[in-house]
Amino acid sequence: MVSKRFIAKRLLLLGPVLFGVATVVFAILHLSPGDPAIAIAGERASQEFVEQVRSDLGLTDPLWEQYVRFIRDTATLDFGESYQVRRGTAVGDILADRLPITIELAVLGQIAGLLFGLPLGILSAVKKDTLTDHFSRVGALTGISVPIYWSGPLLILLFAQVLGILPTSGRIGSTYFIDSKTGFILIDTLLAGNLAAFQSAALHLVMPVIVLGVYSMAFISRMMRSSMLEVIRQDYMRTARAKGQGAKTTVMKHGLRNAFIPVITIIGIQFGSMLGGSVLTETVFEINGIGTLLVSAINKSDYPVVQATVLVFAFMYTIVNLLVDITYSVLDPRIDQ
Amino acid sequence: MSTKTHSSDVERSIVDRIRASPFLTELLSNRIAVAGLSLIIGLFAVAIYARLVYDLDAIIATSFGSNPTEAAPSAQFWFGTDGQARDIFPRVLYGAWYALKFGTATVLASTALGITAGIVAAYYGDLTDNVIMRTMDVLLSFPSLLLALALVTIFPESLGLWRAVAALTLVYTPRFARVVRGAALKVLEDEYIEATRALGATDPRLLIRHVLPNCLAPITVQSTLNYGLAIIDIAALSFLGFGANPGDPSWGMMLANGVEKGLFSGAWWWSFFPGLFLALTVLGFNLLGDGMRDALDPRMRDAVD
Amino acid sequence: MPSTDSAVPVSRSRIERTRRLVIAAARWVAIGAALGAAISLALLIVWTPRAATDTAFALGALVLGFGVIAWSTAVGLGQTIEGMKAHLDVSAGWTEASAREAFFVLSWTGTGWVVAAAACSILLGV
Amino acid sequence: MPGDNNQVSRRRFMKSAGSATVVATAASSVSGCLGGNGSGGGTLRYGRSAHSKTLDPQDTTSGEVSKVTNQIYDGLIDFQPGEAAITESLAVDWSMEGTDVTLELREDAQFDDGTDFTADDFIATYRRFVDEEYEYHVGDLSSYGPFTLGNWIDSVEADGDYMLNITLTDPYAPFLRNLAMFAAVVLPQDAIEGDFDFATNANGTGPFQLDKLDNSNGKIKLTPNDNYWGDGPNVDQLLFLERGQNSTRTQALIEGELEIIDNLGPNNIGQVEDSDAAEVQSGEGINIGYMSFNQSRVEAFRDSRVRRAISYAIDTESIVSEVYSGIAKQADQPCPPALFGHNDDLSPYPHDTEKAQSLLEDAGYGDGFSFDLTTFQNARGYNPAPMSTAESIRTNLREIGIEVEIDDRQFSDYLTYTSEGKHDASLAGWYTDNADPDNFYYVLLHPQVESPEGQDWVDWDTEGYNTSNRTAWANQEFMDLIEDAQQASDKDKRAELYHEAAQLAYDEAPWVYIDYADEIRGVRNTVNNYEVSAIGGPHLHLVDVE
Repeated sequence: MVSKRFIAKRLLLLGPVLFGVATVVFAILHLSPGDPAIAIAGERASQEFVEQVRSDLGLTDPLWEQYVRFIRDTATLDFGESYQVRRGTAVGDILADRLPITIELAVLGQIAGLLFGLPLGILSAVKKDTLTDHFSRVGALTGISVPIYWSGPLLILLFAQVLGILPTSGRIGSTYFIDSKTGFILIDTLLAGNLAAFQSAALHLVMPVIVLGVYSMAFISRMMRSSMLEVIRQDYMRTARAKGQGAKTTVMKHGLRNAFIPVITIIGIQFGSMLGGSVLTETVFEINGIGTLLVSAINKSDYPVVQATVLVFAFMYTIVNLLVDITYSVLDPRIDQ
Repeated sequence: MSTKTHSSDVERSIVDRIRASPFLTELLSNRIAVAGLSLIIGLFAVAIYARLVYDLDAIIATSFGSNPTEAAPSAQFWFGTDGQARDIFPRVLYGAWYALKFGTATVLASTALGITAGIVAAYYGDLTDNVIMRTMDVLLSFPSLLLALALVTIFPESLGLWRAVAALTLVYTPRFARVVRGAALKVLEDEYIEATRALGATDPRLLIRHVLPNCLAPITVQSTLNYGLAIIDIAALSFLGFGANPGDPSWGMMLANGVEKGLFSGAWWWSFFPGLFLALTVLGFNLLGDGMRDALDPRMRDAVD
Repeated sequence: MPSTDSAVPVSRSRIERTRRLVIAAARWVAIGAALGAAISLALLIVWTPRAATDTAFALGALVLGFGVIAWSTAVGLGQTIEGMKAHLDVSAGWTEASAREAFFVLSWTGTGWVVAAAACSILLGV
Repeated sequence: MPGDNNQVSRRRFMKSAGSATVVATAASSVSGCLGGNGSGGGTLRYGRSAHSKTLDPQDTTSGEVSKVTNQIYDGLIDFQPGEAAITESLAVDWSMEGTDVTLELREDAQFDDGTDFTADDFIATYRRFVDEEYEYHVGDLSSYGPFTLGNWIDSVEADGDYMLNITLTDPYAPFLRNLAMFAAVVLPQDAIEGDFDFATNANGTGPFQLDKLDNSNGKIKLTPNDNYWGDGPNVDQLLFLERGQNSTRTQALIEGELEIIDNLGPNNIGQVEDSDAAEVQSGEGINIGYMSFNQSRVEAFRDSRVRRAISYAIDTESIVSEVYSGIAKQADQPCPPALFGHNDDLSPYPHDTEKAQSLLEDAGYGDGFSFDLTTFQNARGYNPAPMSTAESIRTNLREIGIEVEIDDRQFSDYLTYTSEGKHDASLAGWYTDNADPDNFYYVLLHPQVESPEGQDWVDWDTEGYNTSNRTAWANQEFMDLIEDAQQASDKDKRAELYHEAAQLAYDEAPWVYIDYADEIRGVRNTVNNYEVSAIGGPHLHLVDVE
């Protein structure tokens, strides 16, 4: 089982991890071209005004001074103010708005992926080399081969424009103004007791979740299949079969638990690509999550937002991996922490 | 023993080896891999055909006046025309050449870097090994598209698609480095190398000569899978605005333009055909890669009776 | 080579170990500082002092940040990554101790580097 | 023929759009999407490409922000709906003599919170915007501060509660128009000097007041201001909704999720036209799209024959009719036709490859040359398809032996690059700030430094150079005309000077004049009294929804 000490150690290490990530992001941003001052000042600004903005932002200081200031502020959880997105607003507030949106999407996508990917992988393994197997494997491979930015718009065309049964984009119908308590729209609409709004939000989530889910389903079913095959191959399974139990029971009883273990690791890694995938999904479906925030901030050289967003990604990623490790050790007591 | 016999012996042994090669037989009996292979062969054929037959400048040039704008597919324009009145068909075919060109560049560059890193790590061992390989591990632990997005900003915009190639090369290198290092370590453990080493032959070229043949198969699988990934990721970066130049017959660019400008106003063909070719290409590489992995992995072969 | 072996409870050897660590760290900081200064000066040939020292600093920060991330990942995720790699069929002889050592080097080199670049920037009166 | 094929595609589309509308209506009635109309009120939903970054009119130059703040705040002066002319708002009468401006203010205006509007509110507004001595100075957030008021105003005095005396530093003809700009709207003194967050909150004398601001979904809800002094509003609520992509925004309009949309691309026009539920409304824009020759960088561009050759070679007619689908007019001079500074006697350079070739030969460039054309990637109002424009230019210029390399950039990077003068040539454009010809001629073509003896261009790095002039053109004759027109108070005199300047700019061709884009909106049939405004507005308080 997982010791408290193990968890504490891992949480403590978050500090250095985030320090490192912050440093790397800072370095990359300042190595890349792009001038936030001019982006802020706009096309009408005079040269002096741009200079003025540049010095107001502290961009005229030597880089090491900017770095020291940045690390000091970040250490006190002060991410500064955005240059572009609602300038003057703390980046922390913006992230608090945007983060739940992406988490909601990624979690639902992951759940959808698991729901379809696991059975598909098991089926494929049990019926290895049959037509079912070929179909599900090719299906899974097709799932990761079709780009989200092609399948997404085609889905919109079909379900929103031609059939008209699903909304095109966004998160909720335009007339609903739901107070953001948790930031998760499904929960907020329920808390507000507004079922019509909940329905609208749920309908808006269908297509993005499908698109993300297909992507993760493909990975999960592939992993599940090979993991399952390996377990089936193992000696004790042969022994179990020799003892005369039905093949099906054998598979279920002995196989599943062992086969799940590597798949759980995959979920951790997958969460990362879900976040990556959410950048594209959010762009296609016009969802103001953290992915679209990051892309627009990169385009506008909005340093504080890029820095904070990447830190948040790193934080989530580390935490998810910690959770995966805990689950892992619960499932597989052989691993001694 | 005459020379003749000797050479025919060699010939026979090569043929035998190919016949007996469990990898190739396995691969060719794997329907999924064969399907992938046919798709890719088709792609290469299309790419070469397009490269030989079409003139790039003519494909990029706008054709107002001579062609209709946004015309639906017809006998004259098989895939229709786009907003610049360009015939989409040759553009999509040429896109295959682009995909292969930039995909190949990405895969070759990351393979080369990966081989170098892997061999250097294995050869020098100790600290060098650790620094290189752990760096690779860390790079590997970032979501690849996000990492590419961060890296792509470092390169100047004027590089166009090469910018995406450069970023993705860095993203993919670790995968190759790991494979190569593993194989290299095995070779280093070989008694033969021990012996040559004892004789004072510490030339890294020696290592390359022995390591490369050994890890050719895993490198090929990795390259195949990364080929597909590279093509789809280059297109994704173009879609997000970090890539191709306007008018370039790159599938990602055509797709982005077609979705943005044509898809919902009825001109579905503008984005549909580039998207279809992109998806089929990536599918081809994924099918082949998957089949190869199966064929390579002895554990999978006798899994279930 | 600095040892980062952690299971030595005797206080005498702990002092000894700390001493060795500090010496090793100092060495890598010195090497990093040399690198940082050299790169700052090299870039001066083509760029203004400001651009040269800024770029040198950013490159050093890249090394430092990378080293720290990797060090903490190695310390914290050692076992996980090992397990993961075994299952993902890419196992490559990971050991926590060696990884820590590698990133010990990177981190301290990076530290020396950024400090040297900052010092150059001050000396050049940027 | 192109037209025929367009027809086919549009008809095909009509079919699917028709069925979509039916189902969408059914779906929305299920989820209760449609606002209740009937009791003279209803909901007006305005769809746009981007959400407001702030609600503070003094912290932005963004048109997206002004669309919303113009509903909540009033300026002293306003633009007439659909026209470039100015009209009364919080000021009911005014006069300008030399540097003295006197304004008589409205006595019946109140802010949302019920406090009365007085002259002191304007003074506080002015000081917050540009007076660094003022405790509540907003800081140098927007370059509009100096541009709108700061550069011109010497002092502002209140004469009682309802009279304002403004003294200018120099005679400046466009000044009253600056008072009508969105950035000069009046904020309440109490709020300025109190603890009021103008970025997320609002308190104005305008027809609407802020009800809800939802940044995570890009939505803003306004409700009528009961204290409003003028007519309207005629709806119960006004929503500003973000729909980033032109295609989905257009679709939402057709399906009845939005009443008005702006920023339509050329491809969306047909989509709206084919719909039974909505129509395209357009108005004459006050903007220009052009290609600038950077004379400081490229020697060939210093010869006006080369510039004219390129102007002849580029087929702007096709660009306007094909690339922009006819939502723009061909341009022929810096100032758009909506303004009095436009010279009607000029007509666009015709597409004439032979003439272009012979001009090039005269200039000694018969064998051609090559240059980079820097452009931004995403559509802007004056250039609905920048990449395609660049492609057309490349194709056209190849015909006369000039090789063009397209250098496309993200907008902010494009701005940095071109403002530093690193471009050979660039696609560029301008929307008016205050609908005065000065805003085109002086801002975009006057170098604002001395013209060197014997040449009509300046080095980009000249101290004080006006980098908004992306051409490095410094023609003394032109500069004199523009300076005189800026100071002259008589409108006819100004028009005459500008017409002369237009002729000169036409002959010398420092730009390739590409287009004046129309202002295009998609409007549902249920909307009445909506007028497309190229400047000011939108005047949504006059609109009603059936």
